[in-house]
Amino acid sequence: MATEGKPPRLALEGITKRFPGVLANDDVSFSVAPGEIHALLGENGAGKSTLVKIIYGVLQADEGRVLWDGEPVSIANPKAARRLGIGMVFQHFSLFEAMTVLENIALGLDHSFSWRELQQRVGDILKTYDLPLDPNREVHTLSVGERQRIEIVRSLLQSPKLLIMDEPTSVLTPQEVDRLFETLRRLAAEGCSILYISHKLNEIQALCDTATILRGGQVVATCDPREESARSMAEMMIGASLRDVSRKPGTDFGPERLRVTHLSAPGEGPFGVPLKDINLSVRAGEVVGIAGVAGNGQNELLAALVGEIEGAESGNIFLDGVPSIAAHVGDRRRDGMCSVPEERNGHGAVPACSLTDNAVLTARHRMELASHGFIRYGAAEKYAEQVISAFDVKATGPRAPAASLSGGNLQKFIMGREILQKPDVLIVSQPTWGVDAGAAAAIHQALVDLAAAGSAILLISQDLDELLALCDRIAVINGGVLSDMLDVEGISIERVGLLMGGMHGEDAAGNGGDRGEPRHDPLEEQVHAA
Amino acid sequence: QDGPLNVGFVYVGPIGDYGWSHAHDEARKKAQEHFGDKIKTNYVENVAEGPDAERVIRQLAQQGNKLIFTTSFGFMNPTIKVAKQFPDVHFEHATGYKTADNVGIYNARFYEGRAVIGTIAGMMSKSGKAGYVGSVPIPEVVRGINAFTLAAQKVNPDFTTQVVWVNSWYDPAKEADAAKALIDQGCDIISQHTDSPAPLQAAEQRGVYAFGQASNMIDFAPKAHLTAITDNWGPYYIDQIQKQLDGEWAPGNIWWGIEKGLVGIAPYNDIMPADVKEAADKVKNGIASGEIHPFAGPITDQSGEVKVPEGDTIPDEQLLGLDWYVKGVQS
Amino acid sequence: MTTAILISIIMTLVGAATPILLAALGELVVEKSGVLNLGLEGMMLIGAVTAFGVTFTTGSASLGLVAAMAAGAAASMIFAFLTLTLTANQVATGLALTIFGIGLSSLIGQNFVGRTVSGLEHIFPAALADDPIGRVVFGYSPLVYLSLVMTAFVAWFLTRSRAGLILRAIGESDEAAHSIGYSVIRVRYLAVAFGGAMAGLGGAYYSLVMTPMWADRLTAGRGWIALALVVFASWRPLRLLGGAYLFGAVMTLELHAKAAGINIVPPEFLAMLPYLATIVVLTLISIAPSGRRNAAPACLGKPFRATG
Amino acid sequence: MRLRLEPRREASRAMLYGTPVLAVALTVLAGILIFSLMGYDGLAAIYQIFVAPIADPYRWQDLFVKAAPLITIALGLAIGFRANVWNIGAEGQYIVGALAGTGVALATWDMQGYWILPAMVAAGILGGLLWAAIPAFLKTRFNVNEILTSLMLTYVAVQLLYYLMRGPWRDPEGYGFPQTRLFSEWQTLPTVVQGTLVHLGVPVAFFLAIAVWIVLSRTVTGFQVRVVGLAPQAARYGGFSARGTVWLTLLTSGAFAGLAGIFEAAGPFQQMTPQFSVNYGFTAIIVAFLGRLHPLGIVLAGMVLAVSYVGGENAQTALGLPYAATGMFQAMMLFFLLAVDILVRYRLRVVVPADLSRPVEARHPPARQAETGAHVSSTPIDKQRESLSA
Ligand SMILES: Nc1ncnc2c1ncn2[C@@H]1O[C@H](COP(=O)(O)OP(=O)(O)OP(=O)(O)O)[C@@H](O)[C@H]1O
Ligand SMILES: Nc1ncnc2c1ncn2[C@@H]1O[C@H](COP(=O)(O)OP(=O)(O)OP(=O)(O)O)[C@@H](O)[C@H]1O
Ligand SMILES: [Mg+2]
Ligand SMILES: [Mg+2]
Repeated sequence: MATEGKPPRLALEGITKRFPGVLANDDVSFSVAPGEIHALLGENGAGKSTLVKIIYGVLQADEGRVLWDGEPVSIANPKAARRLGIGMVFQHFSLFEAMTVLENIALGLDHSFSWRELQQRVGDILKTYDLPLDPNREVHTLSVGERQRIEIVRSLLQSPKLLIMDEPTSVLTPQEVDRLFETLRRLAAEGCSILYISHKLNEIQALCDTATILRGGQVVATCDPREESARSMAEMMIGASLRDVSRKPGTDFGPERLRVTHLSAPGEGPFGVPLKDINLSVRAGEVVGIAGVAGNGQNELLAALVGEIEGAESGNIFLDGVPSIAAHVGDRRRDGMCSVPEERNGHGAVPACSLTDNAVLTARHRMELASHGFIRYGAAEKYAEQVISAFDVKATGPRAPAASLSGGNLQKFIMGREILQKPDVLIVSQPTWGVDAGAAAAIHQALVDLAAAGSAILLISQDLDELLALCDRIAVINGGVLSDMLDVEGISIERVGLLMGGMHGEDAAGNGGDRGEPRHDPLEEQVHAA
Repeated sequence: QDGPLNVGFVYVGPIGDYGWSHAHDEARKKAQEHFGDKIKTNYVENVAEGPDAERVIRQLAQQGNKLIFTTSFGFMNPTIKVAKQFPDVHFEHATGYKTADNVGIYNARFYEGRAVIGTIAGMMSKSGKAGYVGSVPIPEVVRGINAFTLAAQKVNPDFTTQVVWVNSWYDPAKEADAAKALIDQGCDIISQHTDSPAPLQAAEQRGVYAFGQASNMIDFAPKAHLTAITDNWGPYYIDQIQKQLDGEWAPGNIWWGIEKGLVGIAPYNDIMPADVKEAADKVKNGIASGEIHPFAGPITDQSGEVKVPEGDTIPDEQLLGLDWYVKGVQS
Repeated sequence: MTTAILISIIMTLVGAATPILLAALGELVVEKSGVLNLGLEGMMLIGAVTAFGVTFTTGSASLGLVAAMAAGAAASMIFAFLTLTLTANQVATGLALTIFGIGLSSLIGQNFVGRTVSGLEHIFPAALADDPIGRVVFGYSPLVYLSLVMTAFVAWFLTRSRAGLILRAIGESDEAAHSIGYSVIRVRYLAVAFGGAMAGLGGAYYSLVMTPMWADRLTAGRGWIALALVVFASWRPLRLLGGAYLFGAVMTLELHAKAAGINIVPPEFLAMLPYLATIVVLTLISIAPSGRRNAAPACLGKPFRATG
Repeated sequence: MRLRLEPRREASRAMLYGTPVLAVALTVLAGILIFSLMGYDGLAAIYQIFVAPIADPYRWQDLFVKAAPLITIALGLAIGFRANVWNIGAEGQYIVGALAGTGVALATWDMQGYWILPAMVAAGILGGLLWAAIPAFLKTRFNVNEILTSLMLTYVAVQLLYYLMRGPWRDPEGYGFPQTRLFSEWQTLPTVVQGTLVHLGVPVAFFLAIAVWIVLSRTVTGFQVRVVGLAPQAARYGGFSARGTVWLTLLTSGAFAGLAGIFEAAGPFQQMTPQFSVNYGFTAIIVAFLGRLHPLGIVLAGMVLAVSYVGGENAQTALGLPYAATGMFQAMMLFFLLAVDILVRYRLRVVVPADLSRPVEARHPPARQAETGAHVSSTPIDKQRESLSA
């Protein structure tokens, strides 16, 4: 796309960024031409957000440099970025709930202005780009799509030369997505470059001129998305760590251990996705996978199944045939349901506490680490030690604080803590996120062994490779709705990818097609609001 | 005798309150000055009434203070308790009623001073209505209100006193607001039984007369301040310390007033007409000589019932527990 | 009740309300930025003693006022450094600041006990305040007019100015404000300094206007009422003005009633009223579904540390 | 070049124990300096404040009696603070607890029996608990900020105390002074060490410290409090309810404050007076922080504060140091502690700001080249495709 002779609008050279224990960006270089719509692709944690935050001045790179119109620049803060003409729409919006749309827009601007003038200009932009938004509403009353429009208007007011969008569509309805794309195309036509982050490959194909693919913080490929298939790009994202998991495809499953019927639950937090009428069942010895792009209701599903929603869920959950929707977290655990959430720090484990304490956190019911209200620290420490040795956790011992473990080792500890409790049902979410290949293999093996021993496993993951290697059946979650189950044997990856991208109807004849856009059914929304 | 006599003082407030504790500390300084290096005075300020007081008193006793003045009613029980443990230490408790072999009590007949300023108020007030900023309705304060009113009624039989309780000994802002409220309601002279100069200042701002409390407060209200009842503990402290030095200390129960100089009247403001000064002096001297008793009958209470017939006076025992108001007091 | 008495009552309650209003205005701005400074009483005392001391030494009450603001702001910087830079607990630090202020003011004030100053000059010619109506309009201390101007200013600042918008945004979501490039810590420092200066001014009202003198603990706990007032007003400047006069009325009407010979409810129950009303208001704004605008700033009292 | 604070991965144990010592040391140094500047003998002042009360065995009883209510209240508060529940209204709970117990005492003043004192204590606990139940209810039901409600309720409690003392509960034989009768012998707390003032509340405070220590460190409840405070989401995952924790901690701290209140009334005071409120509830907040929210730390901190009170009185009589100076001194001690506290969670670093627009090669030429090379070769796209389809 680069216009011949002209320097690229933005060029990155060797950008590296480290967080304690994580190399988030590793020597990243690429460039974006004026008027180009450039996609940034990668799995969760690949470093996309970190990279664009560096471009926008929110974070500072440890190494590398940024060139703007061919000139090296130092972007000390977002203000400096905006001065250059860089606008950004965040993945997690930086909006102020108790303030009006107009106030929120004003906050994103660097110059003083008169309210009247601002109102005028916002009105113009809303009209020009055909964006429906009431400037005087307070943000907490707005839908997610409307909130995003605030961010877009904020950026457009600065007449940006580069607009960064971090997963702008992950929370939008298809209609909203269409509208957004129109806006973006118009902007690009006006010469504005766009750096576009998304997991939805079909969108990227529809919108972008170029795609840079990140994995583990590194650039692994640059391609023209229109010449690639969704599948080929997914392969590039997922990467090539071959896993030798010894799994014999089983057919002799035991009785149904987990059955979920008509489960609905509210979304958690402002960006949560409500669950709508989830039905599934897992038999003893079976591994069932839930695929889907992060942020489509996975967290809510895990919370609702485990009981963390504290009574806000409806429908029913049967554990070995016993209804347990009303049971508390602890009771469900005692009855044999264990779980591993996707976030390790602060959810799956208490970073400031020792591993022994973290063993007590969830294993006290089944492993009898507490009796008569007292914690049996001896037993707890022994259990923690057992987990450490069985799962080869690299730690100084059971008294090491969870925070001192590397991500992969903490994940192994958490997995081990749950698995050694011999749960009847294990629900795990993103078990190998940010975990190196060796640790991932160990975790996978443990899951397989657990299933072989007769447990039922529900595996929520974004990693298709992982799902395909481990699962007997797979369903895709999208927008809080679960697709029908697909047998892994003879599954079409393309189809799963499309389902993940939200394209239920097109080629998935008869299978989930009627669930194409369930969240726009007003009747259904009313039912769940009630 | 080796070294100076150690004398201890316990104050309920900070010496910077410019009221009760301040007056006691001024007296302590006078005594120190008087005796020079024959004595050494030690004080602890801001002592909360209750267990803290007991600790501080005991500490002073233990540190070798042979005579200890505890200067607030709330120190009574702690003083008695500590006195039991230190039989050879002498204690003087102000304003209480419990004594022991080594505990004397002392108090001042402030109501005598109230009678003097009541006389002035009765003559200086045009409306015949005085405002009285009261702290807490304990007998000490009730006596003052009654004496003030009775004296004023001697010169103006229709004289009334309007009391506003601020329920605090020391809250300048509230005292000032109370004084303002009284002035707003038509009182043209203000008396107070609280510790700060705030009511005086309010009177000065609003252009009415007022009286100082505990010490001469003329600096705070040069125009409003007619005179003040001053607490002169100095003579008593010097007296008792002298007795202690001479080995003659014995537990007493004194209730001194104008005659002994414990209660003083600050210099009159020049704006007071001569006849008022004269009348005030007459009452002052009459009280000092015993000719005049502020609580001489006939006295009727608020309901109009005659409490003290002509020719009688209220005896001291009853004065100590006085809990009713004379006619003309509105509270 | 005659007009004259009514006017006097109004003037007394305005007088009682003004120092609380001044201090609460400052605290309002501080809390709007997401910081809870419980050291109000301490800063007011430091302001009061400084105002008196400087006025007494230099003879200039205006200088005293400026010094009081500077001293209040300086005291607040101890709080700011501990809580903002070192992310110490705001509750504990605020309480410590109050203890500190009581001690420091008493120490400084030792030399000023029993002294007096002439206080603050009125700004309007006395002739204007001659008749009752004139008095109720022109008869106040300059600080009363200043408190009104400051109320208007704070109201304008918070709702109309860009800086106020940023300040509110930081109190609502420090993370979001940081991510779009505002310096959370710097803005909070400024807010806390402003709060300190206003608390100093409120304190100065006691030592220069209400009772032109210094005595220990001159403010007698009014700082806590000011704190309650901010909550009572649900963090809105104009309500703060109304609330201050309401609290002023509660504090002085009892005295007026008694001065008029009317005994209403026990005074202790009246004294509880501001605090009880504050709890009720706080509960109501938490219940009200549309109460977002009235609610406490979302980040109130939470420490913030920039990442990255 | 400037100083920068960097978060530590785990709290530093050395600093955890080291910082209180450092804070006290800094306070002592600053105290010597300030008192000397004020024209007093700085060293002697510090000696009087910090050493004299400990050096004199006769003073120990005072230290214990003064520290007991502070420790008792602070223990309760610390439980809440650990769970991020900010009860700062302990003063009110302390007063209402004492009032409830006094109510029992006044109702039974002409009775005899061993049951009276326990009944008073039970009423005291219940009073404090109920006063704390108000913010707990408002917090769990309507999500009302407990900092503000508990603070406001303190001033309501103070006025309630005044009302009862001046009105209904005034001693009918007390010359109109606003205070209750003295409690009878059946209503006063026994002393536990003959010939001293050390009353039952002192061993109870120490016993409670040990009990709280055990509960916090050994029981599931203590674990719950800790986890809810450190990581609320993990707590929920572990099966602990946030609401239940708010109730638990507020009621516990209220009960402790109420207990301290009735002990103080039935012990050192032996009656109820309007001067009962001496800010123990607020000072206890400081004690809790000085003690690092750890029961044993709180015992120590309570003793340190008691020492500073008693020592402050020493300094007044011995050196004429004004009372105000002691208050300032205590505040300073807390300031220093809060300031050095950061070293537990952060380390101090000297940093040289990097210039980002400068080409990186200039800084790390050899390392960069090597790394870049390695990455290129390790991520050939074709290889990944193969593996995926395999
Ligand atoms: N800030 C820190 N404070 C203390 N220890 C640290 C810190 N950073 C890293 N470590 C230690 O260094 C080791 C490596 O940590 P790191 O998170 O980099 O591992 P990793 O290579 O990413 O491993 P994994 O692939 O399992 O995530 C850990 O064992 C950890 O204890
Ligand atoms: N402030 C931070 N402190 C420590 N680690 C961080 C921080 N921010 C991000 N990381 C880590 O850096 C890595 C890259 O994160 P980043 O948010 O850039 O990923 P991403 O590609 O945007 O992922 P997603 O698709 O989930 O948005 C992750 O391992 C993440 O945990
Ligand atoms: Mg991201
Ligand atoms: Mg890692």
